[in-house]
Amino acid sequence: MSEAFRRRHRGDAPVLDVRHLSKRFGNQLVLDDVGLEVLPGEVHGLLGQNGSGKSTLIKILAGFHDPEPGAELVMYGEAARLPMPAGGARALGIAFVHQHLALIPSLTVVENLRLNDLATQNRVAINWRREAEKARATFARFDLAIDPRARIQDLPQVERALVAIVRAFEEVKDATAGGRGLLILDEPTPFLPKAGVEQLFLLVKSIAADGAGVIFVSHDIDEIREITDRATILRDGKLAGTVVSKDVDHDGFIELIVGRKVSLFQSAKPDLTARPVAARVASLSGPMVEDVGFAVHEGEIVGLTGLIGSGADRVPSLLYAAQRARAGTFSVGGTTLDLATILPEHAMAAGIAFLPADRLGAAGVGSLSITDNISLPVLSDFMGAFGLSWPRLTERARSLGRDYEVRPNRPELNLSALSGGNAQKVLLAKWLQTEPTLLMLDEPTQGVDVGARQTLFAALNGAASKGTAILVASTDAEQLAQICHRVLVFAGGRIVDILSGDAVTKDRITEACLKSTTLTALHPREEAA
Amino acid sequence: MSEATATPGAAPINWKRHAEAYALVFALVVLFCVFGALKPVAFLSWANISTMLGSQSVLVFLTLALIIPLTAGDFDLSIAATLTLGAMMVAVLNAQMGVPLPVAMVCAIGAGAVIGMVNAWFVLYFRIHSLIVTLGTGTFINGIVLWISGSSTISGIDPVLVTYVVVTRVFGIPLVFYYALTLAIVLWYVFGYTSLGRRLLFVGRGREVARLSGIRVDRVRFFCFIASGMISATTGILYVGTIGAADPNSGNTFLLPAFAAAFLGATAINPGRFNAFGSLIAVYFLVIGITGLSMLGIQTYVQNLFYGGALVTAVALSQLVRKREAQDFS
Amino acid sequence: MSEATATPGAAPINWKRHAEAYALVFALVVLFCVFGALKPVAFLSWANISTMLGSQSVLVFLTLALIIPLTAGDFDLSIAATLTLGAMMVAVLNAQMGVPLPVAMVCAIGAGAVIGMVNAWFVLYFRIHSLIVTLGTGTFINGIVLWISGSSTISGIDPVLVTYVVVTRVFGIPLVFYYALTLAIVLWYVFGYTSLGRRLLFVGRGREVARLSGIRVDRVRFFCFIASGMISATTGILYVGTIGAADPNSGNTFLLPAFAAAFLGATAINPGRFNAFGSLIAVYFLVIGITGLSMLGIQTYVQNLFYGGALVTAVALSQLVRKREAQDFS
Amino acid sequence: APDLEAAQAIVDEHSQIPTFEPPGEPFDAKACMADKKLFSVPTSSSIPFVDGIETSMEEVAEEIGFEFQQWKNQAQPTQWVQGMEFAINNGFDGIDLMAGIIPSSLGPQAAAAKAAGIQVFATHWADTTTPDDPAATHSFPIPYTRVGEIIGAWITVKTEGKANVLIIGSDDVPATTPYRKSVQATLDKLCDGGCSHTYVNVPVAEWATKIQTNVQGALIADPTINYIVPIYDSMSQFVLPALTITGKKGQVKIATFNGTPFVIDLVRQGEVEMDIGESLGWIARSTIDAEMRSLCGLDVPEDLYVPLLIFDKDNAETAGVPAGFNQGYGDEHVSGYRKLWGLE
Ligand SMILES: Nc1ncnc2c1ncn2[C@@H]1O[C@H](COP(=O)(O)OP(=O)(O)OP(=O)(O)O)[C@@H](O)[C@H]1O
Ligand SMILES: Nc1ncnc2c1ncn2[C@@H]1O[C@H](COP(=O)(O)OP(=O)(O)OP(=O)(O)O)[C@@H](O)[C@H]1O
Ligand SMILES: [Mg+2]
Ligand SMILES: [Mg+2]
Repeated sequence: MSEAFRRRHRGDAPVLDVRHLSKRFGNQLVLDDVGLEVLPGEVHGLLGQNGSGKSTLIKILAGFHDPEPGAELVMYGEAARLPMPAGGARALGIAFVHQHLALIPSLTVVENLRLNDLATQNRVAINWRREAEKARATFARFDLAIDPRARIQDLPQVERALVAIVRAFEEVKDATAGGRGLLILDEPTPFLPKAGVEQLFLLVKSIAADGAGVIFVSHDIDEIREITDRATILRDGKLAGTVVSKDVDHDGFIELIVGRKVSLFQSAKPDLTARPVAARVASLSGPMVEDVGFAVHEGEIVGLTGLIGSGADRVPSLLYAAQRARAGTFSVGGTTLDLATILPEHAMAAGIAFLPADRLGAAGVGSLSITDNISLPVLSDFMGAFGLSWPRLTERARSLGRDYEVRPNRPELNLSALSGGNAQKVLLAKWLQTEPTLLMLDEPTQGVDVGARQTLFAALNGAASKGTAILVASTDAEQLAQICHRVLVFAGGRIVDILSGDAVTKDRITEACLKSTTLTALHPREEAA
Repeated sequence: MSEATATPGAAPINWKRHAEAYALVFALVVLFCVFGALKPVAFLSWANISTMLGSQSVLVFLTLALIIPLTAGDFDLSIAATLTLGAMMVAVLNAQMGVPLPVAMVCAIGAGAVIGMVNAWFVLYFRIHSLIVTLGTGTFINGIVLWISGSSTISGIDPVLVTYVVVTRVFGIPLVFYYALTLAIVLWYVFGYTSLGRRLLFVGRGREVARLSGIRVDRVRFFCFIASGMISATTGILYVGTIGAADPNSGNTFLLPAFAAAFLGATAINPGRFNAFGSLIAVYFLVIGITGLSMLGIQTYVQNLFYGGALVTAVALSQLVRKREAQDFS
Repeated sequence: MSEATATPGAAPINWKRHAEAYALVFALVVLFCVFGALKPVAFLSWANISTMLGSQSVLVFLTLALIIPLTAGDFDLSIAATLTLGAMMVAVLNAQMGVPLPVAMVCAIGAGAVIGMVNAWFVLYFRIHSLIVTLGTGTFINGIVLWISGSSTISGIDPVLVTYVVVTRVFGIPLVFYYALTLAIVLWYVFGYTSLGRRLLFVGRGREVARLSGIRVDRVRFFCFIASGMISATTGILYVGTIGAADPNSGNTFLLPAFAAAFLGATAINPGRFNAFGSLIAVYFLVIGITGLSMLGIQTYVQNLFYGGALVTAVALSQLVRKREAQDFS
Repeated sequence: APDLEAAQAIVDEHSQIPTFEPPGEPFDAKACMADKKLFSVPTSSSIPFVDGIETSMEEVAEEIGFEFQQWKNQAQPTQWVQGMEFAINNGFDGIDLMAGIIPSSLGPQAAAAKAAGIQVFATHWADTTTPDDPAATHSFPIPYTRVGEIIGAWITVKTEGKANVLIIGSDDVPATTPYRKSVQATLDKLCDGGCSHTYVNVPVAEWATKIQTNVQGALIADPTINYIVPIYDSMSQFVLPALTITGKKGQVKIATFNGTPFVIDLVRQGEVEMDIGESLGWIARSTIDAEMRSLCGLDVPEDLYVPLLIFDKDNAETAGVPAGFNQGYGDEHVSGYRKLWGLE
């Protein structure tokens, strides 16, 4: 246990003490008599596999879900109401960064920044000019240059996450000044590059140092071990235990989370550049990308990485024409595509598949069933004499669900009924079944738990060993190290480094990213000074 | 693997799902029985049943035209005006200008296609909300109808049309019902069993997902508008065939009933999705009530009360069966 | 830190933004000038201007009623029927049953509130799409209106109402215009400068997020339905005050114009959002055209052509200014 | 026993081309109208019949030589309000509310017009038995009760006093109630109890959605119905499909009123048995005549002289092929009024 943590707050009433928390969705018990205690000044990890109930617990604290009767909530030693009344969380000094950020895309940054204020307070003379100035000043303190009048939907994912994080920090800072404060971060890091994560941790520590409690949800065990004092682990909705983070090693955490020993996936790293080229990109230019060229070989998994704004994450969407490129050519199989003019269907016809990062916005339709989603690219294979054969389609979806360990494997469910990680497995299965020449993925394991990741990695490796070339854009160095044969490091829209063979390790990738440019993000000026 | 998962065919019947899918059919049957009990001779006669089936086929047609763009996520408020234009074009061309019926019909359907294209152009090129575009084009088309008709009802259309729409009967039911049934079957098949239908659905539910899955979203929406325009114009032709004349206003009164039937139909057969047989059932559910009430000789305002009340009540009941899960059509 | 960031007020004027916000105002002025040139004496007279402002205030009112639920993400198709019911209740209670005017007005507005509650109950408790609920309740209310009025026009309302609606004038403009203006100002302020107004918008644009942020989404939607019901009923009272009588049908003809004005208005002043002054401008833009055409004695179908054409063209132009960015009201 | 003779007499009276009867003393219209302006607001310019009267009035006014303006509208009361105010603001001497606008449904505007010294006329709006509307300076009704008598007599004659009649009307039109009561009373009287009748009220806005289903329902529920009276002839287009679809075509006859051309066409084709017409040129002239008399301070007639003519299979062709609004009624009125107004 951290010295500072023990010294400062022994004997204080916990910030949050919630007990006997249960939640049922339909006939599924998602939380089963769970308890959680957070002390002042403590950073408390909340861990568990996908679907284990972490976000549900948090949404109960936000008043979004009502818990089953019998739950108790004590804050600062005083009993608080459950179900949480509207606006109650804010009154108790709790600020959230929700897993899906809780931003409204069609509204402006300043409106989203003031969202919780406006939601709970009655104000009758809002001066939007002043609000915008205040927002600009706030961003300036974090060294961010986000236009308060821009709409959220026009911002890149990273900046969206930053808006949500800044909002929560500002709110909890106000609350902490009043002697109370609980900051809840539900998987804030997948959107951030390494440097951003470090800045975030600095901020979290400074908030905790002021006496606030912090709940931190992540699937990254190294992060958990680095930032948290204690951690509570959920397994299938039940409490699997609360541990002091420093006392448990990496594998120990994994075993606690998964409930059994897990061997981390690790592919061999042969040099495959001698193999035939599967896809070649030449002079690709577009938004945030300048004159990029590279080749991917058959069976090769190539990582694309870099810091915020490096442009690495743009490459797959430009190649697939999800976004329009300015110039460039792309040769796949026998065909050469002009990137300035192609459409997604041309890329698809050339044997390219693309899995975007925005799971329910761009990759799959939540209001349609798993079968519907999974079968979309392969409908022509299921045409019988009387049109589509639904029994065969369902059977295909079920067998893919089995192969990719989708839980629950019920193809008739709507995609939105699956947890994020399971939805990701479905969507990966959707594209891998087409046996593409080139598969491109953007943040394929964002929000996916450590156990499920190994399934996805094995699936990717399996596809690669059958000859599929794979491009993975990700800021997660560990995951790149686990699966990639080569990693291309981007900065300023250009490739600045290429790692291959034994150089593909988590540390080397991180180092290459940081070395590539100096970048500031989420850096409070007071801290820096 | 376990036997159970290996043989999904042996899964128990999902009663809840069936209750949900057939709640409206059940309501229809109950309503039918109630009126049958009140007016056994007249209401239960085959003459009455065939009359009900035949006389509302036009509304079935229009509703089917509507569910195509609705499925693809677009509103089309111009369907009723297009119906009227289609009817009026046939009347003006055939009755006033002496153009042979088949040519007049082709012109009318062509006009429907043009309207679809115009709608699609404004929606897709200018990226205007379909509601406002079709509200505008609908009003504009009304103007055109008033212009070409001189605001008056035009009769004197080639009786062949009427013969092939309502005069000729099979099992006592006018042909127009079989046309509507055929269109419903075609749409049911296309929506459910072709990849085209799947594409429509994905375009309606997730434009970006559809685009990234290689679907030409704009092209699909374009053809949906054209299809609804052409089917609406065809409905106009059938309307002329039913009435034997075309007037410049009455077609517009079908707009709200078509929306009502489309949304009510989306609670039946394939709940949560606009679907052809659901629409059919919805139209006839409402018709049975109106016909029954008029047979009982009850004041006509009661028919409005029934129409509005039954619509909301039927949907509310089907929502109860679904445990009040939110309706999501987009 | 830097001077530039410290003084955001010094930012250069955003011409594109202004062009977008005032395109419709500009179109209105152009249209006004065109008719002014064609009919200088009659059209440009203050008498004509005040007549235009006064006689269409009812539509302004109804459009303002509509944008409240639209902002919160719900359709309300029952507004026109509620208007008619409000008008008819005042007429029946006051003219036929001799109830004093204030009491009759309170009853009418109360009926509007009840309609709002019923709409809200079906939408929120049963989770039915607002379009279908209000389509149903609208039809139902039409039935009630036909019933209480015996389908006929009722006149003989206390002249005090008329006095305070159209007879009394300020600067030659009937009072009803100032009522509409006041409501527009109130809504402009509430939508723009209070947290209540923002909550409406949050609820309309992101239900889940609004709930996560502690907004009682259902309560907000509930009050929006009630507000639109009450304002619609009030519009009915003003309608009676404008023409001195209530008839069971003509109120329904305001439904599509109100939607047109709401959506057209969402392209002006605060583009991309339903807003009060945009709605006001939109109504008068359309009214100027229709009035000018009436004065010129041009065939009435041209009014439809103008109405539909101007609606689509105006929105298309504003979309061109916005570089054809997709309209998103949800 | 049914009084077939009386019935036949009524039918005969209205089967001949009408003759001109001067509604008052001759006067010099040109002189007295020289400085007067007349304004007309029709109930809806999209109704061809109404628009036809307006156009006809416009021509007559030009012939006489005074300013006449019509206010084109689409049946919206707010548009009528605008028209009234336009007339008040632009120095008109008389406002004509034409073909169904109830003056007291524009009470405030009518009062303002009168206060400004403008005469307000309600023309072709209600039945002669309807009390005058106090909001108007003069009401000029037309004889709807007479129309009812003609229809009642016709049916009595055709069925020899054994009819089962379905009457469809729209209570939201002011003339409906006296008119349909007159049909019912005539049937009761002339058939002497041998005729039965039922009445269905379908508001104008719901003609397209309700007439057909209601007629179908009634025909199936009561197979003895042998006559249908859509009291305005434009309703017939929704009645005919109901007959077709229930297989009653030919067995059930239609008798109606208005003389709308397409219905006269249907009479010629045998789909509708009879249609009582009113000549639009005649209406326009008698309206202008009455209004001029009022504006010139002369004695005004009680009602409009609108001759009613029965069109059936035998004379439908006289209305033209295809039929027109103003054909078949002779042209006595043209020269008759010209003489009356001192134009020749
Ligand atoms: N709307 C729903 N209807 C029915 N079941 C649902 C629904 N939403 C979620 N579930 C079920 O609840 C379980 C947990 O889902 P949840 O989204 O909470 O998982 P998660 O822990 O967030 O997982 P991930 O890390 O993959 O996002 C899943 O098994 C899912 O099938
Ligand atoms: N609205 C809902 N309706 C039904 N089931 C739900 C709903 N929301 C969540 N669930 C289910 O509750 C379970 C817990 O989900 P929760 O989101 O809390 O998981 P999580 O631990 O946050 O997972 P992840 O790590 O993926 O974020 C899941 O099985 C999920 O499918
Ligand atoms: Mg979660
Ligand atoms: Mg999750």
